[in-house]
Amino acid sequence: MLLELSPDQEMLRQTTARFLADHVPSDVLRRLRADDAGFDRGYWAEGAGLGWTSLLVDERHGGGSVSGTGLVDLTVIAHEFGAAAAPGPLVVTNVVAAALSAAASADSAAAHEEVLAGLLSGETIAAWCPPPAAGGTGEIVGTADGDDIVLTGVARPVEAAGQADCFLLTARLPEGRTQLLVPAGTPGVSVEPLRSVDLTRRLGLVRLDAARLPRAAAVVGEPGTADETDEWLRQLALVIVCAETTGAMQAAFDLTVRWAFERYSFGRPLASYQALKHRFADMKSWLEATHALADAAAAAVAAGTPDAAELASAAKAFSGDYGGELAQDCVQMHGGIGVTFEHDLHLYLRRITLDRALYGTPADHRLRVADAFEHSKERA
Amino acid sequence: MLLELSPDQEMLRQTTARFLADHVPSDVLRRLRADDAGFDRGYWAEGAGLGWTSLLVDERHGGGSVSGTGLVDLTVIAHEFGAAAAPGPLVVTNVVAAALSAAASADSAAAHEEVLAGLLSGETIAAWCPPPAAGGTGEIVGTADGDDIVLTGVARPVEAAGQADCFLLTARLPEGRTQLLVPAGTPGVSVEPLRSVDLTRRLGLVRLDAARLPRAAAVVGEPGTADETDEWLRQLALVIVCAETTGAMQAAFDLTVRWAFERYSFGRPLASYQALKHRFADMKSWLEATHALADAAAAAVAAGTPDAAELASAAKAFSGDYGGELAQDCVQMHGGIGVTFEHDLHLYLRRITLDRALYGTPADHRLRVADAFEHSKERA
Amino acid sequence: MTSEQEPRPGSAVSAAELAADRDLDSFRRRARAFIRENLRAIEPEERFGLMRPKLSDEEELAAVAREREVQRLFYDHGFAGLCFPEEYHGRGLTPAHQRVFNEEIVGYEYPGRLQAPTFSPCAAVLLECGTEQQKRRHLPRILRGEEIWMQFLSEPSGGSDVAGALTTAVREGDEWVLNGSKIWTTGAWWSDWALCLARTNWDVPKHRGLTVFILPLRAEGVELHRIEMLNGLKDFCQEFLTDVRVPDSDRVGEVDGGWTVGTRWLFHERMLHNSPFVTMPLGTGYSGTNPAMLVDVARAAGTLDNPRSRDLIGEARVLDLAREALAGRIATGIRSGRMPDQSAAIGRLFTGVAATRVTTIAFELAGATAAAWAEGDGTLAEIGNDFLMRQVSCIGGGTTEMARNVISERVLGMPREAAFDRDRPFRDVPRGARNRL
Amino acid sequence: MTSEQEPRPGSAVSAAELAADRDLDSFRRRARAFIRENLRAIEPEERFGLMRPKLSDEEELAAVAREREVQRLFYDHGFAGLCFPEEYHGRGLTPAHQRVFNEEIVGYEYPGRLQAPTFSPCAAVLLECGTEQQKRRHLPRILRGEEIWMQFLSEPSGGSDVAGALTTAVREGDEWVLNGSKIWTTGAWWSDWALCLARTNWDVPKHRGLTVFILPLRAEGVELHRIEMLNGLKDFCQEFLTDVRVPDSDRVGEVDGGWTVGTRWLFHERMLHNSPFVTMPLGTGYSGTNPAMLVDVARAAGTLDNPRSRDLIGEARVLDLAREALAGRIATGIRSGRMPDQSAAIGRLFTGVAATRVTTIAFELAGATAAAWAEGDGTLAEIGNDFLMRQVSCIGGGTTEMARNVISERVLGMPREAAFDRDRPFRDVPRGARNRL
Repeated sequence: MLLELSPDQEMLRQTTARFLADHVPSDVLRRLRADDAGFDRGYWAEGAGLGWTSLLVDERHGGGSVSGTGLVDLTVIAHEFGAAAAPGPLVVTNVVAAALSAAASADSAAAHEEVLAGLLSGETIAAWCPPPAAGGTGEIVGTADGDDIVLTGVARPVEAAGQADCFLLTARLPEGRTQLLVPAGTPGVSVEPLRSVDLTRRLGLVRLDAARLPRAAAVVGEPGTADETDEWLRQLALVIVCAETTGAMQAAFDLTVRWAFERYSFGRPLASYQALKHRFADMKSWLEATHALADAAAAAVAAGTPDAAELASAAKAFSGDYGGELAQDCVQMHGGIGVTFEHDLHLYLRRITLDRALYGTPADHRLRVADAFEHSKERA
Repeated sequence: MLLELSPDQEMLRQTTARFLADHVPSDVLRRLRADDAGFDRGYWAEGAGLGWTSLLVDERHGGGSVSGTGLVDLTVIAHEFGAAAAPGPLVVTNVVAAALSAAASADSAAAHEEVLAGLLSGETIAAWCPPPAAGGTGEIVGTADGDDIVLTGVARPVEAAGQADCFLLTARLPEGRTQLLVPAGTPGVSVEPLRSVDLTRRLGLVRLDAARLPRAAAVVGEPGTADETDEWLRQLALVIVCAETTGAMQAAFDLTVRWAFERYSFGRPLASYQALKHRFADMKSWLEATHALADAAAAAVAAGTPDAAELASAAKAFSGDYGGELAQDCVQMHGGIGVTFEHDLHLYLRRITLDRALYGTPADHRLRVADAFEHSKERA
Repeated sequence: MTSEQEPRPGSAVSAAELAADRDLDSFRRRARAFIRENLRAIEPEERFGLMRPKLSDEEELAAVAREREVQRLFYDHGFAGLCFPEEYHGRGLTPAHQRVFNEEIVGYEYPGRLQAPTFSPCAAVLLECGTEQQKRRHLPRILRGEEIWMQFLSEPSGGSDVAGALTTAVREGDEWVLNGSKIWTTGAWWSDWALCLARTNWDVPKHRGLTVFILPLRAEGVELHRIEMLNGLKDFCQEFLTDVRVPDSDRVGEVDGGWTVGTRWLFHERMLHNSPFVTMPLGTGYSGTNPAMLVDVARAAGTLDNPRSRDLIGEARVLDLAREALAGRIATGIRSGRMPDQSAAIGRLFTGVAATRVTTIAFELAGATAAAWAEGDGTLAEIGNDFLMRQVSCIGGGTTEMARNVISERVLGMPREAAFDRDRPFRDVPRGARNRL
Repeated sequence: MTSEQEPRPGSAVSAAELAADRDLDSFRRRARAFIRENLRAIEPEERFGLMRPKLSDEEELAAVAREREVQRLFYDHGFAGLCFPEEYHGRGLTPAHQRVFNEEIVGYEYPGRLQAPTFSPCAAVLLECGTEQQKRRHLPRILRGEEIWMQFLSEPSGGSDVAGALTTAVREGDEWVLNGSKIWTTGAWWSDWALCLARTNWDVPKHRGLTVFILPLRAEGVELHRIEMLNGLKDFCQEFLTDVRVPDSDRVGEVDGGWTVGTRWLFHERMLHNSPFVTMPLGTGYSGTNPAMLVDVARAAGTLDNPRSRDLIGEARVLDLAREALAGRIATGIRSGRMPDQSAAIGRLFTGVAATRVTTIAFELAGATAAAWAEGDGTLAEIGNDFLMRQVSCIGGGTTEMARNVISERVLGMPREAAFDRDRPFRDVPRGARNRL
């Protein structure tokens, strides 16, 4: 997270942090593992009132940022989500809201204003089905049948698939890859739940089995242009996820530093052992580097600079690998207590581990970085 | 190296260790960087008298082991070579001697007994040109012309190429891949020196440009059977190199432990700092694991067990990677002095670094291990 | 009950056969025949002990019961306690015999739950430090699978500092009254006895005020709580001791001399995988991911032919071969005296670090599916949870940090860490906010 | 000589132009024009400073001469000492100006040998701690490229313990007599002056008996020895001081108050890459392998399309981007006070570790050729020697171990290491066999 927030950003951060501390403290999170949805819709609607879903939406459609750069504002919220291991479909609703807002601004899909309004109010949950280029697997093919489109295929993993009222997905249509908004209740659409390492975040496999829907209502944006939009949405998702991972890393680190001061062994606090001190120093360097890279990626994606894709992938690769190592080092510092269900540490470890896998693993993103790097080097 | 040597092995070890300490102490090694050969032929002949080249040679041909397992005896010498960063073509002369001895035993190449005798006395230097499967690059093709064979191709890197009186190489002949002994003076044979990270060990590229030699004198072993022999020689080379790396690791480690006790910082010996103590503990675990794996590989290759190839590759991969890390950690413990030319540490770092690259890098050998492992798993 | 009335070891076998066991080859033949006839062959997958919640409580209890049966079979056929003295119903054979048996049992069921900590460290400690009466009472029963023991060593306050025990024993006449809490006992809920380290003197430095007791797990005042791990595993327990009364005859070693016992205790704990008292198929005793699984994982992920996958698989296999070779070297070295006893910590360190790396490699190979999987994902399922549990390999059985201390200080002889609990009465040692009971 | 007689900064430019420099945009335009007109554009390969012996002594001296020229050009055009006060012939501008200049100079030659340690820490220390006379005498000359400074800090006995200096200064009237040895001065053989930390009192704890002096490198009694590194590099020097006499007017700070100066000295040393006093193209100041080279290495090795190679290249590039982003974050944080000054150690640690990793990746990608190469192997040549020198990134400019100490103790506030040299007279501090002079 940025070292210096504007007063408005700081207020946004504090409001969200307090709300999460009040509504989803760690004992609530532990109970939510048994909850089918992993979160309460009332909680989500209240959070939406705090701005959780409006920052990537144009003011004309009811959204708005606090700093002028909504994506950076959103990273502040995502950071607090990570720091609280908070439940809720933050990434996917914001990605869908961004897509619908952009499409509505282009005047091509006024039909989705109602969904967009629902996302803003928190009453509607939308799930984004990441295409393979964004770390999803499976492909969806659509055929035209009169005024309808008939979709077949699968997408996984999809965050909040079982809770979503509608899905934003990309299908290969005769006119090219096109984004579509698919109501969850559409006949032929089904969701198979996946198991995950996270306690509260639910994922699913979305299956479309000759699901038929009216073209006019379904298409988002210009047909055949999904490649470009997908890339933009992918970068948005990466930025939000990286901010969340950073928050979870920060919380795990802070928790473990406190432990090291308070826990005594052989008459001395753990924090006095040089071997552990040096590992804390390493962790601190990874943590600050993750903050820095995540912020650099957010700024680049928000500004649409040429290095945005490379920085977003670098941030995802770095936070995924070093986030995992940091969280595991925190476990090691705690000893056995750190892997018990009653301890809070695994809440962050889980979040970091799931985030690492979503929208491309570190290995996937290292390849993207290598491609981008080779390409930019050849051009230079 | 084995924890328990037989009295004969211990005497072999001590004799070699003392000889090396007397003849090639570190200031001599430093001076040898300017020596074209990297070693003195008189030194080599004296060493051969101590048994350096006879352990893989059958008694019938003038060789013999001290323990009944010559390869294991040879690892004792190789370990001392590593521990002294000693010069001399230990790997290649022994590989060639083993090949000639085996061939002579099979009664197919009595013509090479003179060369073998020269290797045993140390008066002859032979270089082995490892085929691509053993980490070499380049290929050699031979055509038949009457009673002659005409060879064209290159081999690199070849240890002691510039110093060798003859080369053992594998050429693709019409009747299949065949091992040949090629005198260095043969017209059409030339050596281009390579630069290397080692101070005393010289490598070269051997080029054969329509080099013509009489078939009867050249062929080693049964024509067309080189694949099998190459694999055996490859394993021998790996075992010797791993033992040498282990010796160099041991010497670098011992040197650095002593330094840690003697060097004071902030009024305390380095050895009293927990962060450093823990790194010494890690190093010790890598060092002992390298000893263990190198010994396991030597025993397996000597016995020709089915896991010999996998163990030899595992030992090479492990000693290459962890040897490098150990040596670099030793440098770090020393600080700037550890990378000066006047210090001894780089002698071991160099030897480990060169050994790591010869006869297959760790990455090459991990692939071999993966192949062997998958294969053995599928059979199970 | 005296040992006279008890069943004799090897009663199912002729005296001549037992006598022939001295010869290793003949012992091997007899062991092989026994194993093939009596024990169930297991699948390769069962051999590696990933720390996953695999069994229901009922299944777990059934498994324990079967293991007690198998141990009894060992006893009746003269394969229990090969290196225990005959006077305690062991066989009085050599470590080489145990090694032969461990070689032969590879691929077959074995009573794994009864080996550690029952045979080592508990039985080993009893044998070394127990009274004659204690040995005659417990060792034969342990050898027959009738007693499963726990070690009451770690405490919630203690972490790596086992000698900093806060559990207190106060003498009342011929009895001792114990109060406190112990933790990280694996399977205490189906076990019988415990070896318990307690503080009997708070007015001396910590190592000089400890005493060891024998404790029945079902004694009054022992309250047992099963700890849930993050992956749902409930193998570990915590015990709360409230006025538990133990007769002085169940004391092991001298009053306040518990650390003399404790030193041997920790030695036997570290020697586990090389102990002559432990039956364990050769090459097991490693709780990490089986490298053999990695080939299946990469295949399921569709990347088995990718050079990066093969590099990772090769790396894991190399680590596994190194771990195995190193264990052999250390065992040989300690046996011959060429390496100090404390060298066992080298193997512990290497194994812990290698296991976390192999677990991470499995996680890498599984790709995104590691973190979110469908029931039908086969070998890819649960790998994410293995990753969450990864550090257990570097924590359980003494942390890798403690191993590094031991290696640097006891093996390499480097100066010991400053400790603020060495030369002052234990009650004055700083304990910090998190070390209260 | 007084500053009145000296050439004025910016003499080649009109006063109006200089005045317009306050505005950042206008400054940027002027800087860009100056740079394109006067400086040589460099190849991307030249931008990364691999520690290889590239130049002969003659070439090195020519390069130093050219850098002095360039620095003088800076001075004459008003680009030298942007953040130094005008009274010492600096420009009195802001750190933002230095940053703009550092952005604009990317891709062009710059006087790199004159920046560290001359501008930071030496000139920065003089500015903060020097007398008015010292500042007026030296700072303008430094800004004009006439004086190149060294730091006489490390000693052969000292390692990371710079305050444990054994070099002694004894007062004789108005002079000080220095004896001892300093080491790791880069390029002392073509330099002019040194800032020297010396012990003036052996009877107080070490930090309280130090004093800082200004020393001409060509003074009588200074014997200079060039150290050969394992790869043949002879940039570093060691100096032997024998009865070197320095007037008391060349003392910096109080007698025995050298550690007050030393603390700022070390701060400026760590701030190097973020210092407002240093001209350095943005993104340089990193002595490791250039990740851009890796693509060429993999291509030359024939494995550019191998997924494992691409994974390694991606890893290196990610580390490099992280290093850059982190440097920016730390600079911002320290500037705004959100991070303590000591946070510079975080960047130092990360950079060192990342650099060794990137060097190792180059070595991996080069395969067997890394260790034995032909003259014609192009980019694959010498990579083995880079690997041998790998740790320099974690040693030079303060080891990563010291950085870890600083981060844990000064940034995270963890308890400091026990030191046996803190509260006793320095002459009684244990020094060990290897710390004698």
